[in-house]
Amino acid sequence: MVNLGFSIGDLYFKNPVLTASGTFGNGTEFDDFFDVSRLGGILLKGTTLENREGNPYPRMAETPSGMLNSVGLQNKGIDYFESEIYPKVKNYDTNVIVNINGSYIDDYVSLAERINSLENIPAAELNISCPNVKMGGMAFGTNPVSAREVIREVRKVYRKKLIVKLSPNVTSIIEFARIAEDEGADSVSLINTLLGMAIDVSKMKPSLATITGGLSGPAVKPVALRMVWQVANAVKIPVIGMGGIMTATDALEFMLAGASAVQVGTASFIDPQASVKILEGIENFMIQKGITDIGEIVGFINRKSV
Amino acid sequence: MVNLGFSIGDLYFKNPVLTASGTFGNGTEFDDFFDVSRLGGILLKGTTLENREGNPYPRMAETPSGMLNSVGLQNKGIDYFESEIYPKVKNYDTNVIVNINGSYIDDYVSLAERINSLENIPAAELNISCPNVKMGGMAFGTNPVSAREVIREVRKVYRKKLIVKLSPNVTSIIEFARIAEDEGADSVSLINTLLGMAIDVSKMKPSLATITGGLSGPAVKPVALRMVWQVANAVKIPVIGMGGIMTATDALEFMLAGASAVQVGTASFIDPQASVKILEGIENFMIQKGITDIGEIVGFINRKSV
Amino acid sequence: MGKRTEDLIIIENKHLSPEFFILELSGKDNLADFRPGQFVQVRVEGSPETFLRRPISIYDVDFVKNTFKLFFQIAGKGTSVLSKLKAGDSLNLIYPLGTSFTVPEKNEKVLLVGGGVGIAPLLFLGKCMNEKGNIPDILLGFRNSERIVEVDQFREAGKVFLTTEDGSVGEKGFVTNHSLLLQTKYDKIFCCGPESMMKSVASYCRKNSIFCEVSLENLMACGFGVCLCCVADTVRGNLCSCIDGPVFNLNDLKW
Amino acid sequence: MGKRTEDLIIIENKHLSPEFFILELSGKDNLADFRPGQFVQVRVEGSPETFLRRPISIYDVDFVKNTFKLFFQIAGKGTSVLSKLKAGDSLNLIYPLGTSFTVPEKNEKVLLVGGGVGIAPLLFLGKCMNEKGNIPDILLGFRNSERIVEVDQFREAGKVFLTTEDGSVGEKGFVTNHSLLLQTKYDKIFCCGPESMMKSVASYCRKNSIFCEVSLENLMACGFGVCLCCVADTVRGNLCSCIDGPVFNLNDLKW
Ligand SMILES: Cc1cc2nc3c(=O)[nH]c(=O)nc-3n(C[C@H](O)[C@H](O)[C@H](O)COP(=O)(O)OP(=O)(O)OC[C@H]3O[C@@H](n4cnc5c(N)ncnc54)[C@H](O)[C@@H]3O)c2cc1C
Ligand SMILES: Cc1cc2nc3c(=O)[nH]c(=O)nc-3n(C[C@H](O)[C@H](O)[C@H](O)COP(=O)(O)OP(=O)(O)OC[C@H]3O[C@@H](n4cnc5c(N)ncnc54)[C@H](O)[C@@H]3O)c2cc1C
Ligand SMILES: Cc1cc2nc3c(=O)[nH]c(=O)nc-3n(C[C@H](O)[C@H](O)[C@H](O)COP(=O)(O)O)c2cc1C
Ligand SMILES: Cc1cc2nc3c(=O)[nH]c(=O)nc-3n(C[C@H](O)[C@H](O)[C@H](O)COP(=O)(O)O)c2cc1C
Ligand code: FES
Ligand code: FES
Repeated sequence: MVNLGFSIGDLYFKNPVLTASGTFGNGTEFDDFFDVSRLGGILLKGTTLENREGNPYPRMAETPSGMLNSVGLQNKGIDYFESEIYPKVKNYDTNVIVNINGSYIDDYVSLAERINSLENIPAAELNISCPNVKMGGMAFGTNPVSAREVIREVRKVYRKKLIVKLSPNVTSIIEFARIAEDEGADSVSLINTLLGMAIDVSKMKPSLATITGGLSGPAVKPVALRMVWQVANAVKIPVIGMGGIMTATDALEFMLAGASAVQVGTASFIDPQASVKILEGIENFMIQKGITDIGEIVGFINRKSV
Repeated sequence: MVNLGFSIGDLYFKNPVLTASGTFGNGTEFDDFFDVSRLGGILLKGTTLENREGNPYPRMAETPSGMLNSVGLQNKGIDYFESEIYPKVKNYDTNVIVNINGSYIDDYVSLAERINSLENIPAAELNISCPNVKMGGMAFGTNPVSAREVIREVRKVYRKKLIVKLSPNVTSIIEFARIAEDEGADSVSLINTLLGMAIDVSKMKPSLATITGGLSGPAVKPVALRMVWQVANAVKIPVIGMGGIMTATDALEFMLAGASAVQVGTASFIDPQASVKILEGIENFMIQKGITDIGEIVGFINRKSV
Repeated sequence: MGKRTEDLIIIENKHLSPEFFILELSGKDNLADFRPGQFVQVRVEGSPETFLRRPISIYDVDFVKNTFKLFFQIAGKGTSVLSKLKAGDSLNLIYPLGTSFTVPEKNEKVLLVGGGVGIAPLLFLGKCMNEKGNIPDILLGFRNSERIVEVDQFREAGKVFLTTEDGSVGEKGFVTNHSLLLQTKYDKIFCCGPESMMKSVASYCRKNSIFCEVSLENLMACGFGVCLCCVADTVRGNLCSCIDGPVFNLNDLKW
Repeated sequence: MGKRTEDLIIIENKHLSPEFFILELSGKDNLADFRPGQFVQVRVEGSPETFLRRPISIYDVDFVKNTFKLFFQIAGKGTSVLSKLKAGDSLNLIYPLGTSFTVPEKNEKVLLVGGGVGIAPLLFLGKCMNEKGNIPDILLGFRNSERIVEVDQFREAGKVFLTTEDGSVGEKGFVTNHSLLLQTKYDKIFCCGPESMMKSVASYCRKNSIFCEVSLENLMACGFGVCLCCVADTVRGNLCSCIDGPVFNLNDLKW
């Protein structure tokens, strides 16, 4: 049998296929389609302290090999999460990770404290890269000073594994990955969506109510892969790669470039079983190539003179 | 009849459809396919002072709705251009524009001086955004200090219309557009390619000899459109939009967002007549909508409360 | 059974007109859990322009043959590819999705109002009512006589009235101007069609305090409640039209 | 006539094996300008994975019927979609593209060497030679007996010799090990196939000072000389294999 496991510090993941926040609901929506516990981990939808209604409709536009969304972190807030969602997800036999968001640093900190005390949430993903909110979000993730500050403050209170989710809308993503590492993050995940836009030409107006939105799907894969490769060569903490992964081959591209694990996002909209099929595909690839440990794949192109 | 013309300063373009540098050869390659003089302008392939062999093969990878290239400015240099290419293109009845490149500021300046003296080249596009060269290129276009410097020095010697081609691989493209405007550029064009990467999983190695390359095609359109919209709202000089334009509808998206003109790039590889079909499509759209002047379309979504 | 994703075989693709089509699909599992108003998410293969699935209502279900139908109109690239599929081809679906109409009881006076391709979810609703012994009035609006389709099917489920925008068949004008609404006092109205039509039916129902359910056609990415793209603005905040809808009670909408 | 882009009608799509196909296309204009070694750029419709065109050699031309053929192997998504096309479907092409083989004169002793699907451009070359009264030897290499195709066509153009990697038909091993090359001293060798095969033929020719032209299969984006993606490393620097090739004289290559 092949070994698919990897670790972030002392947190073990049984395999490297996770789901991307905001594309996997609370996991329970997938119960009809497959056994969610088979995955290495699941990232729940972006959570904030308070209830949020998100942005006005329309929030979605299809683009060539991708989509734009401007959901804007709609969620019912941490109280609701604790009382209604946590009880349902805490018994999944996989790492259940909360994606935390805020408008101010204090919001992130308070939220991190709350998540910290939830026994069955072994890690939090600090989202400083949401392009769809007026305050916070990407503003933190595209400014090195505020990025450092929010990571530092959250790190002070959050004692479990801290994953920092990076924005691709920057000149040098390496800079931000290094800041996360410096400030004690246990891992970085990338990429969040690229800021994009679409116009409905027949109506002569923007397709999204917010005009701009976040681009995801296969269209972004080459950019995401490049960034993951850059970051994997710049930091020592594990890198979680995502952006347009639809198939096992896509996932393997990210791992060959240096990602220890991947997140499957938009693909789940098109095929709810995409993540578990990707997991199976990775396993098959390893069997075919006679690779027994997934670690041999991670960063392969950086080790070999290829 | 509809009016399709626009101007950059006192340089008139009979219509807003141009071709993107590096995707249209020297124009002459298209003579078999259509009358190149029908276009508003053509941008010839990236030119440098000296002969350049570009990067090693493989230089291309297909990606979802797009492609990566790492050509690296292969060209025969300005001497060859003057003696062999210029005589062939100078009589096109359209604006023939040279895309100028260098490793050092002096290269750009010397090249600009040479181009300046070519009577039938009414404009130059200053490429500070090529992601595929080790020196110069994108390094200028992603650093505000060196961007300013190279534009300033070229502006000192170049007396015709100067278009600055911006890199999308930055946190704020507005910053660079403003620098160009400040330093006396007559127009900005955007976007050049997004830095991307692909891996051949079966061979377990990068698809491109240079590992990273520039992403173009429909995949980048939402990002390009967003940037054009941002820049058009930030500067007063005309904005030339490009990135993934395949159809007239795509071109109209850019114009509605604020582009005075567009450049057609990768589309010409798939359909050599793409540019002229886009021109016809824009004309048809105007007739259908009863729009008599193309200027009514430019930036429409920014004027109306939509 | 719950939501499932499956490749189903096409039994027939009936061309009603250059614009309208009916795809009949062979069910795999039992279809007993299908409810009127629910929809399926269709994967369109072979089109570079359709990255996401396309939502289509369940038009008709044959529980005996274990087949069901989708009634659709060519709106763009996706539906145009669907229109070219042939018997024997397979189609990947996620189904059944969304909320359903509240099937009225026997002695309620009910009107079903459909406009254009929006008539789709109403046939199955009508048939479910018939099973309870209720025969609804059915008011169908079309742009013009050439676009009138499937009326005979609806006649089997209830008493059909027609309007066309140009008056070529039935009463002229929009459905809400139909004389039926002046003559009859309905207990319940169920409606699906263009938003402008649904909104005018809605305001008629509000004014006359009539129970009303509408089926929204918001843009969807996933169709099963995970992307939050398809929200409708309701009195309970933004709700997903794919799981809290597409059928909404008018009282819940901020219309 | 020059390069042109056109929709051509498929007359036949012949399935030679699960892997190999021959598409016959009806020419629009006169095909008199087609030269052996040239290729076409095929637009693959209906596949989200094929954004760029696919280069395929001109396999055979019938100047009387004004038709021509493409011989291809399923290598991935694009060729797999091509394999499903039917008579009557249309295919958009840019053609004719690239350089051609230098057709030898009557009394030159010539060998054509092809491997796998790389035999494609050699049939037309053989036929052009026949017209000059020259009958070449033709050495074709295949992986195994199941992959042997089109040999009868080649027999019409010259004397055919076969090799298979497993020795199931013809001589065992690679083409360059064939006894023919020991027995006969050729004036010219023309070659197309996998790069490793072409390189060993090339080194044989260099050693024996034999005129040699090879047809490269570099990755292409445009196919008509504007993207500069398809370069071959030559003694004159990087040259485009779509306009300065695909046929190169060995002396020009840095092999
Ligand atoms: C719950 C629900 C049930 C539906 N039932 C039916 C049905 O039974 N029969 C039928 O013909 N149509 C139905 N629709 C509409 C159908 O989904 C769209 O017509 C279809 O997605 C258009 O796809 P396309 O690729 O052909 O067009 P596109 O090229 O994508 O777009 C053409 C036009 O259709 C609109 N459109 C695109 N995607 C959607 C979408 N996901 N939802 C709504 N509008 C869209 C676009 O705004 C555009 O104006 C339903 C929609 C929903 C949300
Ligand atoms: C001048 C020229 C003439 C050719 N003539 C023929 C011919 O007559 N018959 C034939 O079957 N094939 C021919 N080929 C190869 C053919 O172009 C590729 O097999 C085809 O493009 C693969 O496309 P795909 O979508 O099926 O495979 P993909 O899924 O794109 O790729 C599958 C494999 O094919 C390779 N490939 C992809 N694109 C190209 C390309 N543009 N050129 C070369 N290899 C590629 C990939 O590296 C990959 O290993 C020729 C290539 C060139 C450059
Ligand atoms: C509809 C939608 C909602 C998203 N919401 C969140 C979110 O709440 N938090 C977050 O960190 N990322 C969010 N993302 C970004 C994804 O997690 C992921 O980073 C991105 O989509 C790229 O991966 P993909 O191309 O595989 O989808 C969202 C993406 C989409 C498409
Ligand atoms: C093969 C190739 C070569 C290119 N060479 C140049 C170049 O020499 N100079 C330049 O400014 N841009 C160059 N570009 C970038 C294009 O001009 C254009 O900015 C980019 O491709 C985005 O537009 P598109 O998506 O329409 O192709 C090149 C692009 C491609 C695909
Ligand atoms: S379409 Fe995704 S939540 Fe409704
Ligand atoms: S394929 Fe574009 S130059 Fe050869």
